[in-house]
Amino acid sequence: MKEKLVFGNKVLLIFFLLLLFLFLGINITFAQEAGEAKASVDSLAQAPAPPTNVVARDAPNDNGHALVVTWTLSPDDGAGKNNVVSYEILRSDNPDTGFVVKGVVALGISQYEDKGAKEKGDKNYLPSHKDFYYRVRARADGIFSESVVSAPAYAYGQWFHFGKSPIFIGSVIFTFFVVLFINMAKKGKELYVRPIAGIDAVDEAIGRATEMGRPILYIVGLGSAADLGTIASLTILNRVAKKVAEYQTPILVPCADPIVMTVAQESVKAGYYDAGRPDAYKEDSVWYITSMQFAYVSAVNGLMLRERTATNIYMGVFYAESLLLAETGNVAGSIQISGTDQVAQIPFFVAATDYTLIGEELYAASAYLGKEPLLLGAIKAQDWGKILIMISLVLGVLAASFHFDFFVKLFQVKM
Amino acid sequence: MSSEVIGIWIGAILTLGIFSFLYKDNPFYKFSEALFVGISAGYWFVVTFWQYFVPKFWDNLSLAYSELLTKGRVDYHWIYLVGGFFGVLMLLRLVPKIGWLSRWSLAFIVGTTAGLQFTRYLESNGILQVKGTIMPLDLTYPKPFIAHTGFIITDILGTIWCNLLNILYTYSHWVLVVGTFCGLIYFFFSKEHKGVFGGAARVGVWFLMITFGALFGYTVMSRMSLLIGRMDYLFGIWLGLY
Amino acid sequence: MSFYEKMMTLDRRWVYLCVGIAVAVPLFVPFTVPVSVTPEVRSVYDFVESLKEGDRLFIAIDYDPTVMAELQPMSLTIMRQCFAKGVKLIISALHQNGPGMAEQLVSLVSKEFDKKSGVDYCYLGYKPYPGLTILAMGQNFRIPFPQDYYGVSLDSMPMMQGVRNYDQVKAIIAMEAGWVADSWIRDANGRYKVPVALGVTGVMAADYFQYLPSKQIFGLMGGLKGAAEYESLAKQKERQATGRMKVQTIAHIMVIIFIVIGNVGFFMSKRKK
Amino acid sequence: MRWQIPLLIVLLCGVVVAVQYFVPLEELEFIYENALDWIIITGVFAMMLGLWSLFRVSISKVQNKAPGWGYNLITLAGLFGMLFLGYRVESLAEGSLFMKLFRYVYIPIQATMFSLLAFYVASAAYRAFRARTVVSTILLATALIIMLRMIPLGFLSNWNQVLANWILTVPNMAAKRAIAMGVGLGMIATALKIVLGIERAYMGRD
Repeated sequence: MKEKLVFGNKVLLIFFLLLLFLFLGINITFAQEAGEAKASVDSLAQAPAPPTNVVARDAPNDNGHALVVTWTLSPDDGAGKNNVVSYEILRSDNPDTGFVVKGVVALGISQYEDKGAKEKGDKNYLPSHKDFYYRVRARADGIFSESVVSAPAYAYGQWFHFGKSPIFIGSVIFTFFVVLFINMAKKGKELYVRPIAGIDAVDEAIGRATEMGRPILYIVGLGSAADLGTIASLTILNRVAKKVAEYQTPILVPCADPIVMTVAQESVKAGYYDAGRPDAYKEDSVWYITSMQFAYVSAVNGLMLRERTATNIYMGVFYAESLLLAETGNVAGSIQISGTDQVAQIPFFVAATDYTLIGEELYAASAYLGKEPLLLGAIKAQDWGKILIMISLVLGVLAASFHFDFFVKLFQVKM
Repeated sequence: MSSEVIGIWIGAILTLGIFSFLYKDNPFYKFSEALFVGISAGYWFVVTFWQYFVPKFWDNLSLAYSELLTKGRVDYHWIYLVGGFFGVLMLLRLVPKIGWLSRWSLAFIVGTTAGLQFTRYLESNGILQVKGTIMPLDLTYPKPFIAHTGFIITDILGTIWCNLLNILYTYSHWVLVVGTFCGLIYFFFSKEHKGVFGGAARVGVWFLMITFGALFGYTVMSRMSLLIGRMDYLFGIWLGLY
Repeated sequence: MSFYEKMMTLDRRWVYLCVGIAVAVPLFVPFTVPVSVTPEVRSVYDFVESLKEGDRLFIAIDYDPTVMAELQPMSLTIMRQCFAKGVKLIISALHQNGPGMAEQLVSLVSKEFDKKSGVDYCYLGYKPYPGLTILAMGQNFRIPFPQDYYGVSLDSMPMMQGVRNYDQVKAIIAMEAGWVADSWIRDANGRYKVPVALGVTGVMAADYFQYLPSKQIFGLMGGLKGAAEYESLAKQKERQATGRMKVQTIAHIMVIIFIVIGNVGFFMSKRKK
Repeated sequence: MRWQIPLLIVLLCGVVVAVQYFVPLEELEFIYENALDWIIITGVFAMMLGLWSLFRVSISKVQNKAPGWGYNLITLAGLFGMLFLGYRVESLAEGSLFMKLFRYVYIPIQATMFSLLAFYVASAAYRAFRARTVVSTILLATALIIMLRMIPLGFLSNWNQVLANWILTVPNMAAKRAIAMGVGLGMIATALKIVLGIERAYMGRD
């Protein structure tokens, strides 16, 4: 197989540039003239003054099934008679009749997002491109007064979610880093990556298992193929399988997810293939037990003691079972190497295994073990991502200390 | 004897079977384990079949089919066939000659989730964490409750201790920012941990260790609660001792 | 192998055995472990103790059965303490899955003390939008709750005569499993200036200490430990949390003892070399 | 063909889903939501592969009379027993034999496996928490401070509580953030490598 990118980097850059233009080219402003809201005074004596200036407009950054209603607070909200408790928002598709309460907000709030369902069958369905009218009620203790009807407004979908701009910019920058460093790696530039203790131990541990003539146990964790930690683990498994094939040591990979099992089979098979011993691969060395957490653990624990595995490697996504596995491996006297991106489980791996890859080290390991320039390029991109984060932190903290809050706003994500 | 009583007895015996593993691996444990694996795999398959496969795949397709029969129109529910298509490709693994077609399914699952996770984690683990850490380096963090709680400050030791806690709380924002920064340096792979850089990475490790110790200590309580629950089952529900 | 080296390399089965004993034995042997009472729990207790007959207290039961083990003992103890003193209670349950559980609790305790609904206590029940409900009650309890949980009009209740809003209750003690706690602090205390104390789950406790020094809450009970502290102050007969806490304390002591044994062995055998 | 098509699928799926995150249009949302359903359906099909694997490994042990083959027989009995009892949707209702097996066999074993952690937490703490180096001393000290909260020490408990709260809200938070950012970078780099077709060990070789 040729190690060649199927799609050139230039194509990708152009693609992202196009997206960027799309994002800049869209006109975002859309406002509607507010209908003149006249205060209609309720006949009851204690009623609060009604809210005024009721304006409805399309909700931004959505799929076109929501409207935003704003109003000016009743003069009796927190002042005047000071008896407003809440506001009720009413909607109708007819300016004269058929108004129904769609939502309630507390006093002091002058905005409401009327979010409808997008499914036609839903009773809360709010169609796109259809005019709606709004009224807002100020409610006091057992009594209320209503604003005049707003001007019509309709909902429609947007082409870009501007609230997510920081994430968009972040992804463009990071993608640029990855493409850049991978290109540099392809051109043959040496990329230095510092030694990581847990990763170097993998070789040694495989060697020990070979000397003892006992199998190696590799646990991919409880994650599914949708978890990136599991994918990283499967890449590590590929490199481990290659070494294992070279040393001719048996490897056992019990799995807790059928899809992960099939991927693990491919991964191990590929390792044997890379080592030039495709015929030594045994299909039954990667098998499925069960997807239920503790049943899986009970079986693996039994396996460790009965097969007397010399080396246990735990890489990927782990939950409460981490310590159950690691302690049993300890009882069996195996050398244990672990790595997970689950913060809550790292302490138990640190306490009970010989080496632990902490968080990002798991992802670095998948590239580092193979020493493939393309994958090492990604580690460089991660480091540049960190540099960028650290610069933002320093600048942001300084700005915040001098009370310039614009910097925090750069990172403001609105959903 | 009611089925409930039999059930409790079975549960209790199996509970003891699992506990016996603490002493050493033995046939009693092996039996419980084998049964556990079989039952859990079967249970999981049945539940997934009825709760996902039937409503998501079967029901949607039969709806599409009945629409076709009764109204003669092709409605969008046929789109669920795509899922079935990838599913069947997956099963082709069992046929060695065309087993490579299952790669399409893997490609679909891994590709889709990679695209999904890319933006999700960029937001939750990147942008939002940075935003959370950007804070003014002022000293207004809520002070400890020494004044509030009426600590007895009678001796020198007490005074020192109170002042120490006060300092810790006063510089909370500094510690947070420095800790996050040094932690990031620890995860830096392009440079060896030497000199000033190595020193910062070392501080980062200290912070990591504080977190791991705290998490470990914090978890002990919930793990003990689990054991108390099992003891309740054995002594209370099964033997009825209290 | 020297004695100290043995201390370092105890067979794990001894550890298991000791943990098993530490958890099992306290379940049978009646003894008490002293609970050191923190000031934030004591201030809740002192406040409730200072109430006089006929005073009104508001109790919010905003949790569901999943966190009963931690929060129910607090609710139970405080309600008993109040009923014993003749304090009248107004009780709400603003967690979606909580009202049924809260009703059971209320009827259990009221039967014990032979208290009557509408005379000695008023169980309001549940309304959606907790934040809004809390604000509205600041104006008048009757806005969100014209009737109580059982459908009886608030106006017809003897104990609710002249009781309009938070102004007529001495304080709010809220048992919380989530963000509604913020609403009590921000809306009830912040806007209507009624004293608020919280009982929260163990995991939440650390987040709410910050409201103590600013007096936004006048007391805080955190998790099983907070409940056990309150029970030890109230000295009632039934102490659910204390029983559990006792086991936890012994188990934690056991773990710490083993850590100490390991370290003593480590240092002493190092010194010998 | 064997390589181009899967890599094209990866690229297409990855880009469409990532773009969908930024483009709230209904049409893209529709594709996205369906794609999630397709993954679930594919997963259910894959389940049969899992069961086949478990079945084959167990049955080959029974056939070869491998050591402990009797236990494999028990596993198979449990598996097929559950499959047989769960043949109709009513089996999932409370009170069926299927649910009774779940309740009286599965639940107790599951809870007991989980509770073994109480023992393991103690033995791991005993073995690992030694004040060998500065780093391991820090680990030991914080664990002790947090655990001591549960033990009555008179007025010392109050001080310890204040210190523990600080540890949980300040340094703990700092390190968690650093880990989260690192993991996030690793994850998005992995996702990119997958979508760009650089990372493809998961697809095996020919």
